[in-house]
Amino acid sequence: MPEVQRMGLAEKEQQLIDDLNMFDEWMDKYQFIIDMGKESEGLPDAEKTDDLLVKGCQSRVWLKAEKVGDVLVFRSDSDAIIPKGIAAMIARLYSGHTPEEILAFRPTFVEKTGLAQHLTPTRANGLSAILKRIQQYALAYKTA
Amino acid sequence: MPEVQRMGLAEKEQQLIDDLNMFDEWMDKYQFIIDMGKESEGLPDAEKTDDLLVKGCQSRVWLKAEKVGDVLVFRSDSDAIIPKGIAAMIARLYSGHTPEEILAFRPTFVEKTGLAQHLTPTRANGLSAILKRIQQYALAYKTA
Amino acid sequence: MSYCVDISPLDKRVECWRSHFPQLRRKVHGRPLVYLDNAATSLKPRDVIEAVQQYYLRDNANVHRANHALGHASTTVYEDARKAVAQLIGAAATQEIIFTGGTTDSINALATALSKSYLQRGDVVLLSELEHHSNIVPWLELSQRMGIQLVYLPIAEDDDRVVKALEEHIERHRPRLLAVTHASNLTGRVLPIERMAEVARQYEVPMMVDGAQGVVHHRIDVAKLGLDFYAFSSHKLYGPMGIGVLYIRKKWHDVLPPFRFGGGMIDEVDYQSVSYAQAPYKYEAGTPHVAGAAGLLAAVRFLESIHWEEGLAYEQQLLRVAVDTLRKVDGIRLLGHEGGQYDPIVSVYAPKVHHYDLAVLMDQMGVAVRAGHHCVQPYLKKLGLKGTVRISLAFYNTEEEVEYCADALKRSIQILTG
Amino acid sequence: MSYCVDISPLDKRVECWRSHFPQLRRKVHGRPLVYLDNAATSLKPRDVIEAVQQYYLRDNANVHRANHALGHASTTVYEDARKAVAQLIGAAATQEIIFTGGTTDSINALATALSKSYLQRGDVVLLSELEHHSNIVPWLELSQRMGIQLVYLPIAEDDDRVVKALEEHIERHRPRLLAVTHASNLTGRVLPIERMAEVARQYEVPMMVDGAQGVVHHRIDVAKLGLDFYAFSSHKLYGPMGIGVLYIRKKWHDVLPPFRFGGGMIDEVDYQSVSYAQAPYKYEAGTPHVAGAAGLLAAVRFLESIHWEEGLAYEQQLLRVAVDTLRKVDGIRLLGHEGGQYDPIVSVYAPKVHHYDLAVLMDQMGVAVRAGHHCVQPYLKKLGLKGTVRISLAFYNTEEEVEYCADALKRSIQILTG
Ligand SMILES: Cc1ncc(COP(=O)(O)O)c(C=O)c1O
Ligand SMILES: Cc1ncc(COP(=O)(O)O)c(C=O)c1O
Repeated sequence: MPEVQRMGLAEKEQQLIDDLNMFDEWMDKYQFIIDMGKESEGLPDAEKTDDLLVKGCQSRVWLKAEKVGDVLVFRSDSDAIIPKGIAAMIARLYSGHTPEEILAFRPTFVEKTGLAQHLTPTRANGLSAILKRIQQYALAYKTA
Repeated sequence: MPEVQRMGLAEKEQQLIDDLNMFDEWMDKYQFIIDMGKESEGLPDAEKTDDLLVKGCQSRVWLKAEKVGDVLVFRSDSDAIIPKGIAAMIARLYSGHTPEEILAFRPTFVEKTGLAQHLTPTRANGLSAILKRIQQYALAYKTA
Repeated sequence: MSYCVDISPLDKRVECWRSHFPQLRRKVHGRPLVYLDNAATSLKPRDVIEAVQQYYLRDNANVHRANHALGHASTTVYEDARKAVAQLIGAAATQEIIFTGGTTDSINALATALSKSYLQRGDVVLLSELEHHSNIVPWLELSQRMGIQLVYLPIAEDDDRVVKALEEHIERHRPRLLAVTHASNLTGRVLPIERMAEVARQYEVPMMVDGAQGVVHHRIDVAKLGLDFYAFSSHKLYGPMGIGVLYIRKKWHDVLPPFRFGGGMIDEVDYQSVSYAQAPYKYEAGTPHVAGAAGLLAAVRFLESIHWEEGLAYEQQLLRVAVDTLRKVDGIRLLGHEGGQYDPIVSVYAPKVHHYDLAVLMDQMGVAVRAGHHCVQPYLKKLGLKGTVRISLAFYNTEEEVEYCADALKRSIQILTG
Repeated sequence: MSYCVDISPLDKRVECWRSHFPQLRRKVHGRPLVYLDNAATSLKPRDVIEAVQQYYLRDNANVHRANHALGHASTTVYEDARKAVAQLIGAAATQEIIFTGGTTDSINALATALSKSYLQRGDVVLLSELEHHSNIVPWLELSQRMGIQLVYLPIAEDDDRVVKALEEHIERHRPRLLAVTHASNLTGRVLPIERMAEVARQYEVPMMVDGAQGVVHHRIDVAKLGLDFYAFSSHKLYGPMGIGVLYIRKKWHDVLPPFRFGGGMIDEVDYQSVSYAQAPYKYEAGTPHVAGAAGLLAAVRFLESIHWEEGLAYEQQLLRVAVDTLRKVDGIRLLGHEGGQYDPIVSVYAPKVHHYDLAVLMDQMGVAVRAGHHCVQPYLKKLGLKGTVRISLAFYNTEEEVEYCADALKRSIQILTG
């Protein structure tokens, strides 16, 4: 599979940053995220099990990882649309990369896109909880 | 006995106020109080029982009341000298008066002499605790 | 001291009230702050902020047995605060006011002390069905640990039915304690606590009231009502954080043991024995939050200075506007506000939209509301809901803010469903 | 940010440190304040006062599940404070830091939680003989209520003997918990807690340290020491009142149940069941004192900014001056300060004069000291004393102040005995 994967994580992240920073208006940025949420296939109800829930989000967010060949593929869902969009963006970013690549990668898009500021996290930051979960999956699949 | 009692409570209080306000210097005022304490006979150890302790003083203050004819006579002691002097002053003020007189009397010397401010009371103001105890004695002897 | 009292018409007076709350001049996300999360915590008037600041600048000291001028000043402000609170809620005696860390702390302290002195295995504690977690979980812990039973009183929109249900529940369950909220932080519903207290007295059931919301919107008189316990937080009553009150009626002072142990609450300590001081001190171990008390004192004085009653009446007027305006927003429903008495709190939900998404977008428009379960999960589950968006008002809010909020809600729903 | 660090000589640096504490410019009874009651509560640096003020002016909001900008800001400052405290005391993980109301609250919470999960009838808790009431009475209550036994470790001037006694006591009594103060608030004596922790670890006895005084005068590293619990108050550490810390080592998080119940600490609540959140939240019910956390964060930053180590070294230098000067005052005696390690606290007594009289007269001279039993009655009784006058120093005190204090003491004795 690695040959299919054309862009590195850093490159893909830059694209994500460019996409989000294109918008001058918060409204447009949110519209973009909401659209991402609406376009996301989500997970079938049967797959939305409690063990996939990301702790620390105010809405329920599920994140699932599967290994396809050498790389991980992430799928996600949420009962709220904005988290669903964000989770989808993050799932897309990390999908198609090996656990090693993921573990070696230090994401900066949260700060660079102002997402941290705009997504008013609670005490347990939902966004960072998702990112942490990604790392945990990568670790588990690497050692597995 | 009432004929012996020459001055009313208000008059005696005014004298006390004049005595204390004579001093410009806090040192002299305290010296006066300390001297009062030293001159006070106090109570014999056998009489310093726990039921006479005034609650709410930082040092131990005992206050005893006896009825002699129609009037009350107060005696007091303390293991610290400043409270001893103050208690003696108050005991002298109220001694020789009937329970009714005492109950009818609203003392003002605490404010007028600045004693309240200078005697840095704790949460349970020692001075007001002594005054309250005087009232309790008067009430008890009146109804007795 | 009096603030704003001679000003009319009303909107000018509201303007004046607002001028006392510095946070109202804040912008968020580049827009003027519209703060409608008052039930979570109120904004603080300048007098309160300054009282705290002045305390630290000038009088800061410990209170217990301080024989110096700062200690004296601290003790004075601390005990003045106690007096002011006693007066505010109509306590018969100053020593009935116990300072705690907040409502949650007050209720926990009470539950613990009652569990050691009064409640026994099998005893029933009667709560209402719309209690905040802080008035459920402390009792749940007792039920798990020592087998007391929890029974929940249903709360109808009609006060008569509530009172009738209370009588029935008391007859049926013979509770050893009635512990109910003064007003719901989720729906704003005000319980008929005067009438409930009457029933409780008649059946000789001790009564605790969670006043976290109630004390903010009512002139209460605990002595007249004959309440045994009343709990509230300073931070929702325009005072500082980290301090609250537990009113303990005097007749309980000999029954109820201390709930925290340490400095300041003892009469005498030996290595193997201890005797306790009198109330209120026996209930206040450790260094108290004197700066908090100084701020709470300032809050009470501030409320008196603006003729608080007028603020309370205005809140009710604002509530009617809010309910009317929100009812007109397509796609949402309101919890309650059909009949009974309500404090200025309105919870709404949009069946097709997640409350979290709504709050996030409204925040972008400068509107601070709260979304979630509001620590009232059991009742929400009963209604079949996961959460609501809660709009909670204070006397410094305006009709314009309420309308702006309704617009923001409308727009958010459009964005999310469009 | 760095304050005062490039300034020399030392007295100029102290001058600079002093300039950060507004209360030092205060007069009492017409005289400049000489504040030597630091062990009761410290003065607060301007940064702390302003952090609290700024919090209320700007970010004031509730933290739990706030989906708006103010709630975000509040949450951030609250969690930043947790991080800063974790770093300050060397906690291995941020969630080991639990915010409480203060030391007394921390120890009570711990005692309660241990009594429900770990301690059983007959178990021995080993304390030291010079504990503050706040580390005696919570355990005494357990001893009365559930029959745990309290044994007290004698504290010799010589550290070797303390460690030896600890070993003997552990061998003889097999305690289930060692709960000792880091330093005595009466005498200033610092216990050899590093070595004691080593012994405790060797015998597998969990160890709680009351750091109310210790944390103010030492760089502590709880992880390295292997402590299980560490308690302290913000208000003695130059931070605001009404907030404190209980460090709970991670391995206890699954053992130790919550100690307060209500909002913010649950995972899910039904009418008859509840599950709890993870630490630290499961230990923090109710609205926390966010303004206090903001101030505590500022206090920690302030201490870093002045290179706190230099302040700590200077305190020791000042202590030597104080001990030397006070030894020369006729008619008084010092408690301890003969051999072992001491924090800058000196208790004195005058056999012929009541400590209360001394403190009252010294106050008139502008000197704030504390007189009384200092919440250490059992140890004082052992010494045959009713009370002492306690002089407790901070890095913003000067040699001149210490000398003025000794003079005031001398004069007061003369007035009282003359
Ligand atoms: C050694 C010691 N432990 C506990 C305490 C209690 O601290 P707080 O009153 O802040 O709860 C103090 C302070 O008085 C102390 O000095
Ligand atoms: C009805 C009710 N009870 C209790 C509480 C708990 O108050 P606190 O968080 O100040 O302890 C609240 C506030 O959240 C409330 O609204």
